[in-house]
Amino acid sequence: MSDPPLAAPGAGTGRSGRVGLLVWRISGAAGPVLAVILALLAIWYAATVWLNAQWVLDQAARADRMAGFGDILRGTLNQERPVLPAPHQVAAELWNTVALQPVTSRRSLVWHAWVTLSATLTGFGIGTVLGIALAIGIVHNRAMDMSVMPWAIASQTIPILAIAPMIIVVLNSVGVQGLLPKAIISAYLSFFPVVVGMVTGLRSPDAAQLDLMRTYSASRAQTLWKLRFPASLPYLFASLKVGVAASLVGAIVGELPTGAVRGLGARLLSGSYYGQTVQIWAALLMAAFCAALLVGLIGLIQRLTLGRMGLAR
Amino acid sequence: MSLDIRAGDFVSFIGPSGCGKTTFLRVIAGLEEATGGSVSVNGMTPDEARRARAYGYVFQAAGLYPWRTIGRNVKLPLEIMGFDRAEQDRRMRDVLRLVELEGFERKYPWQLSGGMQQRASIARALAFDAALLLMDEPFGALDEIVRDRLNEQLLDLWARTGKTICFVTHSIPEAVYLSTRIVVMSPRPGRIADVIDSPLPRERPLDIRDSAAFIEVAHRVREGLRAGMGDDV
Amino acid sequence: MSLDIRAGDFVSFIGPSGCGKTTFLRVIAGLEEATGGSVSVNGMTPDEARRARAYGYVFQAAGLYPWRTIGRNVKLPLEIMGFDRAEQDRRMRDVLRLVELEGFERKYPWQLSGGMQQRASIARALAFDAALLLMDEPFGALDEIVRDRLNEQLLDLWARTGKTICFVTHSIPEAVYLSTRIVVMSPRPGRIADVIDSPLPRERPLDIRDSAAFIEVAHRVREGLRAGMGDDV
Amino acid sequence: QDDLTLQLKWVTQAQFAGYYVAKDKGFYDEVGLDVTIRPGGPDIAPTQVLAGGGADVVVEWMPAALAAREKGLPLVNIAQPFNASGMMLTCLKESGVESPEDFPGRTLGVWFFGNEYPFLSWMSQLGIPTEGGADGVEVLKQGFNVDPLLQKQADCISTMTYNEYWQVIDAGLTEDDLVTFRYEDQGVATLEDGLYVTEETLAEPGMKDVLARFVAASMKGWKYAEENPDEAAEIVLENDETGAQTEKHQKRMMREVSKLTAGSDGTLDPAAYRRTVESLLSGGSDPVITADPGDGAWTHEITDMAADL
Amino acid sequence: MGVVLAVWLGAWWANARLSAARGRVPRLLVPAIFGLTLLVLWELTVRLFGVPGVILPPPSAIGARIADSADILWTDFVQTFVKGALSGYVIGCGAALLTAVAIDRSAFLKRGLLPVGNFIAALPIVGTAPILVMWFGFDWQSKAAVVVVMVFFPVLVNTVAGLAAADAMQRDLMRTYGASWGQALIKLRLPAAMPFIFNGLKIATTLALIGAIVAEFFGSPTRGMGFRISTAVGQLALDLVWAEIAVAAVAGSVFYGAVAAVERGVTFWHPSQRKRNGSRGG
Ligand SMILES: Nc1ncnc2c1ncn2[C@@H]1O[C@H](COP(=O)(O)OP(=O)(O)OP(=O)(O)O)[C@@H](O)[C@H]1O
Ligand SMILES: Nc1ncnc2c1ncn2[C@@H]1O[C@H](COP(=O)(O)OP(=O)(O)OP(=O)(O)O)[C@@H](O)[C@H]1O
Ligand SMILES: Cc1ncc(C[n+]2csc(CCO)c2C)c(N)n1
Ligand SMILES: [Mg+2]
Ligand SMILES: [Mg+2]
Repeated sequence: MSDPPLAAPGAGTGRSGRVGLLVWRISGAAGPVLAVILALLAIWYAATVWLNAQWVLDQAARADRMAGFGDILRGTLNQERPVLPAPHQVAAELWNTVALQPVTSRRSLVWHAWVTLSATLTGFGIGTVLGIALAIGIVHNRAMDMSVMPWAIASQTIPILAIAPMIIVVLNSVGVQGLLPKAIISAYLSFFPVVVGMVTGLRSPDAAQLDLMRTYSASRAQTLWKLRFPASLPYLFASLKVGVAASLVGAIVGELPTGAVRGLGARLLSGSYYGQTVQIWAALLMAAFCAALLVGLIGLIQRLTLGRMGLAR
Repeated sequence: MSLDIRAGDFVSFIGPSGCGKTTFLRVIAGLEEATGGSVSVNGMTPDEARRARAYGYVFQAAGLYPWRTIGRNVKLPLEIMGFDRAEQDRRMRDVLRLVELEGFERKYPWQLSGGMQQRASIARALAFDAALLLMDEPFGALDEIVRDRLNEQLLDLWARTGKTICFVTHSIPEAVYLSTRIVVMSPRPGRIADVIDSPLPRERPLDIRDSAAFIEVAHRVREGLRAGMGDDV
Repeated sequence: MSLDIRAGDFVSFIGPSGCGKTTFLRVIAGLEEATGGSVSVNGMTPDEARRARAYGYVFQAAGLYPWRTIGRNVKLPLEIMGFDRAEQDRRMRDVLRLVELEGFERKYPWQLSGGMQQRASIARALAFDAALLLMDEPFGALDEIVRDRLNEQLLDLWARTGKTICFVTHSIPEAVYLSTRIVVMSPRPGRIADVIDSPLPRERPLDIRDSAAFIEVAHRVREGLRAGMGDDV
Repeated sequence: QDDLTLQLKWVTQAQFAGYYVAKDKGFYDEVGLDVTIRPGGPDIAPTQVLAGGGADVVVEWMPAALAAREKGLPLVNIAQPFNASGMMLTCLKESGVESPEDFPGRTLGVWFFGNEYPFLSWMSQLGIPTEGGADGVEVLKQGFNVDPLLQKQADCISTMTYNEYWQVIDAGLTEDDLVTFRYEDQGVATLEDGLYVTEETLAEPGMKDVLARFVAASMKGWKYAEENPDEAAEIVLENDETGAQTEKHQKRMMREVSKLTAGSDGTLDPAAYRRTVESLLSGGSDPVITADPGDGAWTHEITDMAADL
Repeated sequence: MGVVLAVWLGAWWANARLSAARGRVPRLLVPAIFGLTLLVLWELTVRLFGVPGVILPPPSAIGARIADSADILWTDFVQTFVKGALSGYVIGCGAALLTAVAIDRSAFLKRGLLPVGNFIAALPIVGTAPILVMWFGFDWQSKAAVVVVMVFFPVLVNTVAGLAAADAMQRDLMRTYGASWGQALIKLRLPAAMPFIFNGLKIATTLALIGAIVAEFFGSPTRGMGFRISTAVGQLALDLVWAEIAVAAVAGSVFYGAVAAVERGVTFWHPSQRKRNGSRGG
């Protein structure tokens, strides 16, 4: 594929390793980020009123009343089943399910997040190892390059939600249950960005760098280990960021056909089933927090690793 | 096209851009196949010589691996060739002293100036002590002053170790100053236009460049180049 | 630091790597702010001069846009400055002839050799006919022969058009061959070590470089450089 | 102890209270069974799980079970704890729908994923095409909840007497705002929530005995749940791992479900079976099943054995 | 088992031989043989091990189903791909490009919007799809909305990165001409950003199709690929499910290939594209 590195959620964040610089950056970015968040909240509130107003008007009409603007405001911002819950409702729900529940409770969002994260991390691990292995094969074997790549692309056009239940059933029939089926679905989504990034990365050493290895008559393994692999690390990290986000989506998707009994996917679904939009939004935000956390974590590892390798300038 | 390089020679290749100097060096190194004719390096085919690790190659650009410190860049060939730890360290220190880079082994390439990087890459080629050195415009990117200094050091090294050196350049003074023989090449098809055996003594102070003998040789090289040129650029 | 450049002068800047030659040129061009002192270009601030499109700038590397053909690269400044179609075509053809690249206007930069690219970039700077030319090591990447040829052509152009040229180089012969004045710079802090007014006539055949006067000036430049150096690399 | 896995049709809720009660109260232990209960979900086809060997027994609606049988998966009904259907179509009164004659030109929300059969066969009996148009109905694949009705994206939606209907009520509409059509009342009811196994499972040696004990204990659970609805609902809540169910809703659901299981000892009523088959066969040009599955699709053997325990 | 292994090894050997050859034919033939091998293995496995058709139908049955149900597949394709995915793709990518240019003008927006944008991009589709169905109704509009949300940020992030891709010297050149922001954008920064933009556009193709299909799981009219898949699973019509998946895979690959072809045309000058013409083995 092409040279520009994959854009990861989080791509474009700086690579500075210096803590001081980091702090400076964060505080420097805080102003604009805060402003955008405030603007989003304002839009959110406006949308809450706008989207929920219909229901208030309908209710008023059913009761043969007229609804004034005050009624609409009051009626839209605290509905039990809003079309769009107001930010403070979501915040309250998050507070109730994160802070006020013991983390082992089934009503604790932290517990559900942990369930999802454990599947995500397992799947991400499998996907990463698989992706790197495939990439190494593709780079070293022309037959693999030509035959696997087009099908890897095709595999990603298959709607995962459609085959997830089948994967679960098939695994079930061979006795695999619990964490693993979810992890496999999550691996299916995360291996692709890793393959693409690693193939580009392993091919990134230029002809001169490869020639140097040839003048030493280095073996393939030595070339891989001492040249291709270190050279591919920046690409690897960029793809890992995409991959980990994809893994999380995979784990959530995988939770639906496993009975959706626990995990953020289950919360999304049961919220959706009972029309509890507040619960959906809380689970959604929690999922996004998890993704941000994972991507941030990889970014940190990236800074440390590349910093140690002198690649972070 | 045939050319006889004696052990202990310092041979320079000079010629217009695209005439095949780099290609020629790469064929000697077994990095590329000759299109015709045959090359032998001390009785081996280039490919055998490459496998036997019979030469050190300095590329046109420094080509240090950016994720390795200077010290570990120099150790790279030693690791690959399986030298033991202590020996790796000893040799690394030795060659870095040789190119006046002691104390920089912990730095990364990008923390050094271009000239220092180029010297580190020369140290890397010297580390495993091959009898043949192939150098492709190693000083091309440097300014005149630094270049002069490195030229002096290279001559010194050559005199002390008795290595055979093949050296590509596009600077006439550099070629004349360094070489025992100068191969002048002409473009399309890449041919040898002239082979000049230098009358200069082996011992060469920098101001030999203002001597009449030097200017005479330089003139001959320039003529050889111009003759091969036609109105090609 | 103050320096007076007369209209119609050919001023060369020479000095070790990192001494601030490029920076100096960029300040004149209004691409960078001077850290102290002031610069004026024909009575305008550099920034005003930039907006007035009072100069053409040739960068150290060719810097052609790879998605444009050579012809369209040369036309780029003309498009921006709003010349009409026919005029664009006419000027493009004229300057390409000047740098001996007629017939290549349909090629892409990466289909040309380094020397041709550099010439195209010079053509681009000439196309809109500014009175001041700023050139940063324009021939740095070229081999000696091509460089000689381009040096001759540049002198010719300068003599015919009476432009003012500021020229950065690290080659002593080049500086001496081309300039009416040579500014020798010393490193850290970037200072002017010497300003040499050339005694050479305006009309300069290539073999003027073997003349005594030439060697004398070159020697003075080399001394100026060495004095400023200390043991910096 | 014998192991047995039960795959539910839907998520953990009072709809399946009998099984949870039997497990929690030790009824399964008493008869020497170790039962694993697997909740379902919108993405789980119980019949497929059964085919894949992920479960021994499933809770499924009869139309889906018979359709699967036609697809080559030989399901057999071994017990029928629900003897009445809880399905209905709930319409907004303000939309003006008063009777099935008003359906043409309307937008109706329907569950798919194997749950569309009762609706389709009702419409074909009414002679209303489901492909839209002026004299047909516009069918929406209804998602998981009742929003389409609240947002007025549909005139009517599918609801269960014990579940979605009350969600509509909870959302703030009153019974007066709604018009409901129960499938039972329309004479198009099909059997829901039966227990099914494959013919192979049934033929396994010793399996009939296990199943009989399972059915007996499950029915005991159901009866207990009918008598102690609040306690049954609590048990269901304890087993809900999503932590999303509410007590109020489950207790109410339990009472509504009791009405559907009341009077059933688990024995399938062959007349009700025939009615379901007729209804599915009569689907006009596009019937749900094309051939009468005959009496191989059910058996009284297990319930008879259970009664003798 | 032996048969399966033998087929695999035989095909692999043929491919290894073929891929040593150069030219157009092996380029197409090798992946085709690989795919065919997979299909044959699939068929063999299903038959030899007696996998029930309601779990995994053999490719032959799927092929027969595709031939039988071509009209259904076509209606679904139009509903999901043409109406849902394509329109959402165009709107989403277009909006992302415009936003990227706006963000590029303002450093403030860039520092504020990008982190928040990355956060929003991490919202899982399973959660957003039901909400968007609730907002935009059951027909293709809500599917397009899901697609817009899915493709927006990958394209945005790539474009913003791309607009920063022109190197310092190329920018300085524009400054020496005293070029305006708009001139620099059109003549330098957009062309230089193209490789990045296309990277985003390519990622977006697979996202668009998946998004449109998945959104149908959460409410749809009675047609569309996602609708058909979920309904058919419930009916144990697994051959129809796989027929839809096959259509999705082919449509997705063709879509990806089309964008990649446009990319080759637009960014012909980029080294990664140029390398392809000169043949150099890895
Ligand atoms: N005698 C030759 N045999 C085969 N190929 C040749 C020959 N001469 C030149 N070439 C071709 O010319 C091209 C340029 O050659 P090369 O890179 O060796 O030039 P060079 O002399 O090193 O130029 P530069 O001074 O710019 O480095 C190569 O692609 C090479 O294949
Ligand atoms: N007088 C000065 N004022 C401000 N900055 C200076 C000065 N001299 C040098 N510098 C700094 O030194 C660095 C290198 O300068 P510059 O790139 O101009 O060197 P150069 O002479 O062009 O070197 P080269 O020959 O390698 O191109 C720049 O980062 C510049 O900021
Ligand atoms: C996507 C979806 N498919 C089917 C049903 C129907 N369903 C399965 S079990 C059951 C009992 C009542 O809750 C009902 C109604 C649904 N709700 N959502
Ligand atoms: Mg070369
Ligand atoms: Mg410079």
